[in-house]
Amino acid sequence: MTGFRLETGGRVDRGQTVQFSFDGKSYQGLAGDTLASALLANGVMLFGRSFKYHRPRGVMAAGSEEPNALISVDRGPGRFTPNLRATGVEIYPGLKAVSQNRWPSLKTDFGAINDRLGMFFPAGFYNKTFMWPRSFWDKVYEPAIRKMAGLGDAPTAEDPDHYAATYAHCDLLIVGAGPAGIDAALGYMDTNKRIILVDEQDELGGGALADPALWPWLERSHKALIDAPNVTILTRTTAFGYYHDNFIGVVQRLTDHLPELGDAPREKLLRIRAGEVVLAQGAIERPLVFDGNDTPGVMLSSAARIFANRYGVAVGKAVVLMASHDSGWHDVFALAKAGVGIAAIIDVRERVDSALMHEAERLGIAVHLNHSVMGVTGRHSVRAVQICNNDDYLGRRIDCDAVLMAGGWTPSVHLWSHSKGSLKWRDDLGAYVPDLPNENVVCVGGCSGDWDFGTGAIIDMLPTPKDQSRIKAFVDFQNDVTAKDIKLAVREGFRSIEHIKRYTTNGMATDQGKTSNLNGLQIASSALNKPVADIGLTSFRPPYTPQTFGALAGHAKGALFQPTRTTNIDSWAQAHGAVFELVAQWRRARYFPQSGEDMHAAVNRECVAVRSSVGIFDASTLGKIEVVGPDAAEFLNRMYTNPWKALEPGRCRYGLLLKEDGFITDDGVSARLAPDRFHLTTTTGGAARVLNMMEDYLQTEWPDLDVWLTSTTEQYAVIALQGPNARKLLEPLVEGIDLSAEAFPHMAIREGIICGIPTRLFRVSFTGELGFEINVPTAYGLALWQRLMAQGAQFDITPYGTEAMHVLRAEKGFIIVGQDTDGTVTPFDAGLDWAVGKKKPDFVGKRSMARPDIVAPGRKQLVGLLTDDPNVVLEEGAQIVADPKQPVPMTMIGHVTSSYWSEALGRSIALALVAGGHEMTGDTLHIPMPGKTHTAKVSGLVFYDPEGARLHV
Amino acid sequence: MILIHCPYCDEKRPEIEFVNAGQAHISRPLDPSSQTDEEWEAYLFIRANPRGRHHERWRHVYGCGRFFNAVRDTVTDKFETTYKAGEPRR
Amino acid sequence: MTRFSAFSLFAKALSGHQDWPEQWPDAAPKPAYDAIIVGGGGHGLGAAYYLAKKYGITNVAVLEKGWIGGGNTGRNTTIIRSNYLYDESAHLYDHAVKLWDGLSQELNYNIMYSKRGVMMLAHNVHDVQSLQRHINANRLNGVDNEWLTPEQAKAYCPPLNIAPDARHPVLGAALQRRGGTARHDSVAWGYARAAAALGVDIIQNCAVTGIRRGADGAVEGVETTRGYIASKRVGVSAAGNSSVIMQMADLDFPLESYPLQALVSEPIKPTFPCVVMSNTVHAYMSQSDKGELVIGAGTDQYVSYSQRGALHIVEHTLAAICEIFPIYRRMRMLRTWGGIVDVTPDRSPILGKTPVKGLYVNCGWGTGGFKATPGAGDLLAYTMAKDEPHKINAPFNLDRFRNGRLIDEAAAAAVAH
Amino acid sequence: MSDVLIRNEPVPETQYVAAGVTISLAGPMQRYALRARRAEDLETVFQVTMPRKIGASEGGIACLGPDEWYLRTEAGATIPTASGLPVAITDISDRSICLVLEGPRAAEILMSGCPIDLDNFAIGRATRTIYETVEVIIIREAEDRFHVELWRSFAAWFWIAMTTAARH
Repeated sequence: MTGFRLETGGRVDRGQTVQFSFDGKSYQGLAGDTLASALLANGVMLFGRSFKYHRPRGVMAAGSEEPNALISVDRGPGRFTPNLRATGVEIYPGLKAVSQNRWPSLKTDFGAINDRLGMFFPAGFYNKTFMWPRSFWDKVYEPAIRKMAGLGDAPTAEDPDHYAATYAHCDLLIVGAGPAGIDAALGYMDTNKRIILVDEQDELGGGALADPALWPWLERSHKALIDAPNVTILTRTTAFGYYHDNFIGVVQRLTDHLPELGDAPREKLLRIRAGEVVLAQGAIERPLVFDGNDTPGVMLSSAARIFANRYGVAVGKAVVLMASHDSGWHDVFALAKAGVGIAAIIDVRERVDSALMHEAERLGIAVHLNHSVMGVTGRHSVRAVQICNNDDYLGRRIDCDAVLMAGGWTPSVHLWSHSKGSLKWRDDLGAYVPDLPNENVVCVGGCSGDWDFGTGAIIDMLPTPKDQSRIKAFVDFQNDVTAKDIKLAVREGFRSIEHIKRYTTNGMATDQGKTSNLNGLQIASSALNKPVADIGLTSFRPPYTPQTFGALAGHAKGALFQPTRTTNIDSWAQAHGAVFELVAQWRRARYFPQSGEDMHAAVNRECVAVRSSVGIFDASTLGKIEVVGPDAAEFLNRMYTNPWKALEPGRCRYGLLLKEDGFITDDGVSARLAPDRFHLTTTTGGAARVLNMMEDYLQTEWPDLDVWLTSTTEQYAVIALQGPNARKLLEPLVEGIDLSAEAFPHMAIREGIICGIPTRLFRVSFTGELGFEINVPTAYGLALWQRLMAQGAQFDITPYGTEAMHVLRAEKGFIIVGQDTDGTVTPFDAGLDWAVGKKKPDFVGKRSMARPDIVAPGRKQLVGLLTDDPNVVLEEGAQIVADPKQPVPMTMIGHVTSSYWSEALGRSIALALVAGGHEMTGDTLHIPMPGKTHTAKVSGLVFYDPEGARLHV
Repeated sequence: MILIHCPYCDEKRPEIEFVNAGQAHISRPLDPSSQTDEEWEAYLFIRANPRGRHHERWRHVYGCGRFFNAVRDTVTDKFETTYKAGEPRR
Repeated sequence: MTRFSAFSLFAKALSGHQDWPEQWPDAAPKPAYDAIIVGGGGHGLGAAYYLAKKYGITNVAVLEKGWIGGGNTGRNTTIIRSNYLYDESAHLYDHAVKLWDGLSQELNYNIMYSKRGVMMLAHNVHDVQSLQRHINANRLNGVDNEWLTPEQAKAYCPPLNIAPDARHPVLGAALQRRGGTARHDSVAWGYARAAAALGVDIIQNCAVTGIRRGADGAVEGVETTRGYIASKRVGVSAAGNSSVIMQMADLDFPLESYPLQALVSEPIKPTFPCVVMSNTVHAYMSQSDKGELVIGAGTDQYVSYSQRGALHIVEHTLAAICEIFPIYRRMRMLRTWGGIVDVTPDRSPILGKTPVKGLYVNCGWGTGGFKATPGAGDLLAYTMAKDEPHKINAPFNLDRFRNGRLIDEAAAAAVAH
Repeated sequence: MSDVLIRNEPVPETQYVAAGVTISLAGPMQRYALRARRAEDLETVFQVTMPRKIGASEGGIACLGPDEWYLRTEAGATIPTASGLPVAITDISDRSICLVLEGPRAAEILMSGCPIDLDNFAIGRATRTIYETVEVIIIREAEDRFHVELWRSFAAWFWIAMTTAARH
């Protein structure tokens, strides 16, 4: 054979060679190779370095349980992927793989000093030191520890790939397409069930792929399943988590194996709801625990068989088997047949099935029963093993270049356990197997403990004459957890298996204990001298194998991450240079800067325009609810703090909504259109919350009321025209509505036509100026806005944004719920007593306002604040104190909720919540800021046109 | 994502169509003003939070829009039953 | 207690680490104790330690139904900070942060408190107002917290995406430099070891099944799966299971328990220097000493004790993480898990006396309990020792739900208008 | 003066075509939320039979809840008033737009973010449900044609979601 590639055999395409590189060196493999099989074929044994001791490591397994051979793949900018298993990376022309956790190179790694000093780094060592001198922790110890941490390098650029996601439904989901899974699929193929069959490998077959005798059956079955219309086959697809009610998380890998990426998503998340689930995940072979069992070239015997029969690769030219289980013998016989040289079979058992002995004899393989490997010669690759007799420890050396471990099998019960199915311990298998299901699911084949691998002895570690406190016999290979670490944990009082796991980190590596948990349990069991079943088992958690963040995020990226809601007029604002702000899910124009204007200048100009002529504002985002039915007024009367029954059709009223705890949750102006019909408005952020709250009371507390709620937020585009010229601008555009002050007073609503479109026209004002809010069917919002802009040119109509709106309302002392209130403010605190119906026996939140602390003095109350220096605009959120001289921690009596420069007043204004504020008018308060303490006087809430003359024109 | 049987739609629908609305069968006192502070506290805040059989409310907000009641085991997360608002406690 | 130090480690190494003693003995219950702590998490073990260390009550048992530190202590994302808005909260959490500092030396157990800084992101105008309010309040309370511009935030945490066209652009951040992380298991083990050394019995696999009270209604002891244990002082620190224990004393509590999930990535070389939280996008993340990205996910919407969460919660969390830190889109999720968080109506804890004489409670920490571990332990110990709350935990009483003096940090963050 | 204003739609009015599916905006129509304790009252008002089973739809009226129906009819049609009966009739014509997904992949594309089993969703059936985080009403008009009603402000986002799913 050439290198380690066998002359014949395997499923690789010998006609198609593939060029790839590892650590910069170029290699040749065959189509169908994994990085592991291709490198082994090239005689490469050294793949990586372990986490803690930086020990040289090779390939231990052939599948997703591989703990050692972790590498990074670099596909160019943003496409660097660390910690991939060489056994799962399919090679393609140009594949660039690099090793990890070593410096300067894989062969000579300075980190390996940790291995020499290993005796000083037992489990939990970091708890015991790095404490003195104290200052060294932050500056010296921790930075050093962190430098050592981690395996692969972190990605440094944004991933250009995209990921897809979908929901899927089926009657039967089969996880694992080995013989058991395929048999299940064939069995149900002729029913009318919708079947999905998933397997993590690149082709169906599982264990059968390493058994040429089964290939004809495999081909036939594969074809039958492909032809079945009700069967969907998904390869390179991992079922990673089993959630409530047969909801399975699955990820399909679509492009990583392709030389050219194209436009396809890299991976796709399938969220599958299955009627019934068949788990056929197979079993994982268990390594044996002995000194040097991590030397490159020491691997699972089943893996060697897979490399030979599936990939046509010999893992060595003189191979030794160390077995405690029959299955290893069968593997070795298969290897011998495939042309791999076998140096010896060593079995820890005193006797084995005679058939095995005869076959070994027939193949001329030397057998050493009742023997164990006590040591391995070679650092970067195996050169020989020392074996010894288990009774007299007499030893001998056997030259070899690979050691196979056959320590028995562990059923893959991961998904079964995610689903909360129970497990039972089987002494004969030395493993946990599925017991009672918690969902509609069955386990078949290897993962149910049902296999024909033969029998074996269950041992914690191989007998050895060596001082066990001096040897390195690995249990968790990646995390460098040795048998003596587990014994140390037990010695130090860690008895629960969860404690042992956390103290030693056994089973916490990227393979999540697939090859280490059971050996760890056995060793703990002997150390504690308790049966394994009495120690418990660490819980299995999703994912079964690591899954890409991007795949779990799915489409939710960039523009699709979360919806940004936009109004019908948004495109105009965008085109006219608006600066936007995000409010709840909405995007709103904050201000419209003209050339050279900053926010301050733009907002001043917008405010002046509203006060002097007319401004136009997109208020479409305000929540709207249509309340209809004979009991509409009664319902609102129970929900809102103020009375509603007497409100006449055609009139509006400010409504204040509390939560049952008595604190303000929303407000808005609402109109009565007819005796049985109201048009409510809510805050932009509150719309959904308020509707849900009202539905809750309506459906569960007052189901007797004949009233129904419909969200009309998006039925209407709302344009606010505010300013002394608003009426003049509007008059010529409106039909069927008399806009005169007498016919259409402040806080009224009229229905009519504007520019040929039906409108609900409100005469309301959030600015203190003569104002209208025009509601039209949403699709006409933009066109109406453009008509108003054209028509308004004569008045220098000025679009204004949310910032100017905030200033204008603050000048009038109108609150903004969520800014001037914070979920702990009552109507009285906010100075809104006038909005509370004194005579009403009940409304939502009323009773809570009578609680002791709510009626107690000293509550924070909303007041106006005028800085002594009119040019100082306080910071919103600034804290207020009575005595600025006091030491820190200071007693804070309140904070600034709103603060602006008021161009109309030529000075700054602010609103603040201040303890006992309503009794402090005229008092001077202090606002200590870094560098300077500001002073301000408490004032009323209304700064501009207190008598409201400008409204009623 | 659990499946929830909506008693109005009479079918099992995925959890994200629903919002949980807290403990069931806590009805608002007919005359809150007559409540003592303790009684009012109990209505507002005190919850059974049982480990096991739990009466709770759900709203099929992205479906028929109805609030309804359910009995669910809080250890297994499995539903025992769901029933319409206003029906007696089960 | 064998003193831990580089020297003892070296000395023991020479003898192959054969003679390390148990870090704490696995005690069997005695018939009676001066004080019993129900719940062997960080809070409960801390309370036992401080009872013995500061308040002279050493005849103490900690009863844990499973293994110590196995609840939320061992399931959280280990974030430590104290930049809370209200005075009551700021004083409570800062009391804890002061104790975190130097805790390794006090316990002679390295709990790996890493002052990496906790950065909270502002994504809209309202967030900015809210964080500014926090910063100003913290400054006057003597709690460090400073404002960073987007550029400063990026300089402090390079993986952060501050592109102005992001769906949730970063408008700035509040940074508490003393904030950070600690090794959660070590906190439980360190307190257990130090408490045991002072005479405290750590009793595992001992579930409380009942609370026995005398004619006057006062606590006399607890029934457990390992028999009756007498004590006139019982402190309950049982997190998600608090309601269940309290009902044994016929007390209904203002609590609901929800599943909270968290997850870690595969370990990678150092890439993420601090802790970042975003309440608007609902994500928080740090990198552990081992190299894993540690990510907090959201809570499910329903009451559950299953310690099991839904996939869509994890999907939303990772979508958020990938938005704020796009370079991690190719990273891989290694492990997810769930805890049970007990949440009060105002999302602030309950720490103090109960209507039952001799029964004390520490619960309702929601998703934020780990950061308070030393403080909560100390204050529960104080309250049990003096039969009255310390002034720091006095506001976190049960009465507030009756009289309306709630401490609602979340409400203060308020809603977008 | 009554110059007629033109409508402004949130998504392209030209059809999007991908393998196995086309996505297009349905023309303007009138939409009404009809609510009543007793379907009979609405039948009196509208002089039609209201579908009784939640999810059923006939004659442009879909039953979405025990007391809720969703009426879709051509623009300009006259809608009766409650005439004193305890019913609620609310105009929501412009609240939503309707996207039409047509082709063998229509169901698959909706299921990219909609968790219900649209393969087992009878022709003529209508339901309110959710796509990712956005409320939608899905009506199966034919084996390979779905109508998706969603609120306008989400339409731009939803259009990208649909076309992205269709592209993959």
